[in-house]
Amino acid sequence: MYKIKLQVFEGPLDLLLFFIKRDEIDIYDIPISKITKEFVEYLEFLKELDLESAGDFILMASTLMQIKVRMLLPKEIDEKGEEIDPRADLVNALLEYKRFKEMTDELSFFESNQRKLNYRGNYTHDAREEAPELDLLLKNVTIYDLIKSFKKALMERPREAIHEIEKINVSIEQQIEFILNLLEDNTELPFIELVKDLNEKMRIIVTFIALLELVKLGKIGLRESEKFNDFVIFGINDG
Amino acid sequence: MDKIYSSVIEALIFASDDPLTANEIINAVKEIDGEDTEIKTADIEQSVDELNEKYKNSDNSFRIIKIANGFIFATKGEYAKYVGFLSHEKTKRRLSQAALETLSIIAYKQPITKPEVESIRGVNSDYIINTLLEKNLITIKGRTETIGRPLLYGTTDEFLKYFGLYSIADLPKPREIDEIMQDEDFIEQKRKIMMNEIEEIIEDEVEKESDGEGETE
Amino acid sequence: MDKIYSSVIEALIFASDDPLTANEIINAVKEIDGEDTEIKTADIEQSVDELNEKYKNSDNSFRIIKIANGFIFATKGEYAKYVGFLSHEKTKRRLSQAALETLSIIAYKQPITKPEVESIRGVNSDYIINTLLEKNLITIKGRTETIGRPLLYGTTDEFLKYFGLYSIADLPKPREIDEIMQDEDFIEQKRKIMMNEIEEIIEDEVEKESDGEGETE
Repeated sequence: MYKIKLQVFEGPLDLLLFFIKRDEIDIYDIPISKITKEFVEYLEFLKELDLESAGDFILMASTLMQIKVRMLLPKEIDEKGEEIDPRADLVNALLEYKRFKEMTDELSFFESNQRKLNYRGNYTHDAREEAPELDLLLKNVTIYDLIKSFKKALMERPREAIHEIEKINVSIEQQIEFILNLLEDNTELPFIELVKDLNEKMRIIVTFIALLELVKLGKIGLRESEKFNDFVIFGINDG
Repeated sequence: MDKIYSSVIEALIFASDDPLTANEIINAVKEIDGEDTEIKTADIEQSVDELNEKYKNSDNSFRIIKIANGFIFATKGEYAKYVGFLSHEKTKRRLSQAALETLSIIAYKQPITKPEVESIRGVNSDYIINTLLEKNLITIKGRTETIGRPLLYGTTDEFLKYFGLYSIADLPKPREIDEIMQDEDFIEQKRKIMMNEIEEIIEDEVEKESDGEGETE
Repeated sequence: MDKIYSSVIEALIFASDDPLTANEIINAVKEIDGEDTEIKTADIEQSVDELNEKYKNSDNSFRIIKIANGFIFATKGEYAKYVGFLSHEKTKRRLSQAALETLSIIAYKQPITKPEVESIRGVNSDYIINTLLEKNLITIKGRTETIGRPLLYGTTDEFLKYFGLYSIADLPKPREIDEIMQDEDFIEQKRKIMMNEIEEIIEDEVEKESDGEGETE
């Protein structure tokens, strides 16, 4: 077996190109039997290493063997009456792959050049006037960002899944009663206080909707609380 | 100190993520050009002064300032309006993670109510839903028949246009998402299964092959 | 365009952490100084050229480069070793051969599906495509209309920035197949790569040295 560094080969096409170059083979006249034999030998070696890409090498070995079998059979003829070379597809695949392999070197060159440059590192003291209101727009956000967010949202969602929520028996009417009862004992009630014993998210949400309903009906009022992220509920007497 | 170090000092201060002290500059220069390089703290100070003099004479809109024992570049105050407007624009244009998350939930689960979005996100989403409505990325699609009859939200044509989608059905399916985001182990697993299958095929081939071999060669 | 805008343009580009497009500059200027301000794309280009001329004459260690559809300040290559010593983040790993190979296929054939990439490479590319998505070098661009409607991938602005390209059109064209047949060796290319490798070794050495330094101090 040849002393070939394994990581050199990105895949079966890469390996075939190596054989072709090493043996100065005419790419349009590949000796399939010889190449297949070498390829399969390499494959044995590769299987021992249990390499991630072994499957793709095995697939190529199978293709090579099919070509070999077809080479032994009488020549097939295409619609123009010309002989079909069973190797044609493989040759095209090799050439196409080679085109991009060359570009890999070009990209690597660009990468090297770019790595020598350094951008500015510290923007903290640039004089800038604060601009007013802030809103959001899309820029450079792609579908990938969107689905990543979706996956993250679903994975990190709170324990109460939707099917559980459906089981929670709570209505806005019930929660209206609940709020009004509490307000009979307290003149004022912070929202946090109101929901602190409500365990399910859905119950809190329904309670919140009930609050809004009561505000709409003019039965309660809301005002800001001194505490951050809270507000105070107070009852309004009819008449 | 060699004149050339003026440019090196400039490059170092320019590219540093933190305010750079004279000592750090000296260390870097000595590391690259040898311990015996003649460069002292006073040289750095002098170079920075000279550089600033140069920026002033060339009407450059930036200069080096000294803060917290280090040097950093900063643009001058007279451009604050322009620079401020621009960084404001940039912040505006980056859809925040929270907005993106909300948008993705609405896109996949539409039509969906605000309480449902909130139950997935676990946080109040009023502000974000309003922003998305304002930006015309989502719209009201109707009301549910359930208690309180909450509004239903869905995505707009603007949303499709932005993401280059023909219809909402073009969004990657959950199966595809899993495939794209799966971890290395999973891929490895899948490959091993595939490899076994191909190996069986190939063994058959080799058998057939060796049968035919003897006849022709 | 007034002479004064040259300084504004300089300040704006200097203060931006991302390549700034001519349009963004024009918008900022018009926003601050009024819609009727006379400033066109060609003015920006000209100003940048003049500024760069000035930096060259004053031996500044940085200049404005055109990259990812915009302008950004960057140090000249000759200071890389000094800056690299100070900032280890900047000597981060290069992309693997597999990643570069996959990127070149996607860059030239975009929008392209994963099966198409795999058929050119001859290897399963799940993991590589995941990695490139994660690095924001490629993204999902929609779906094909063919059977199974697979997702389409294309390159991002980050891709342009990573390789120092102004636009995707700046990529050298892959050679035609018959050209590949003519000269197998592609001598010039080999030379370039070899030079890169040598630099790479030097970079590694510098890094190793500086790592060692940290331990002893």
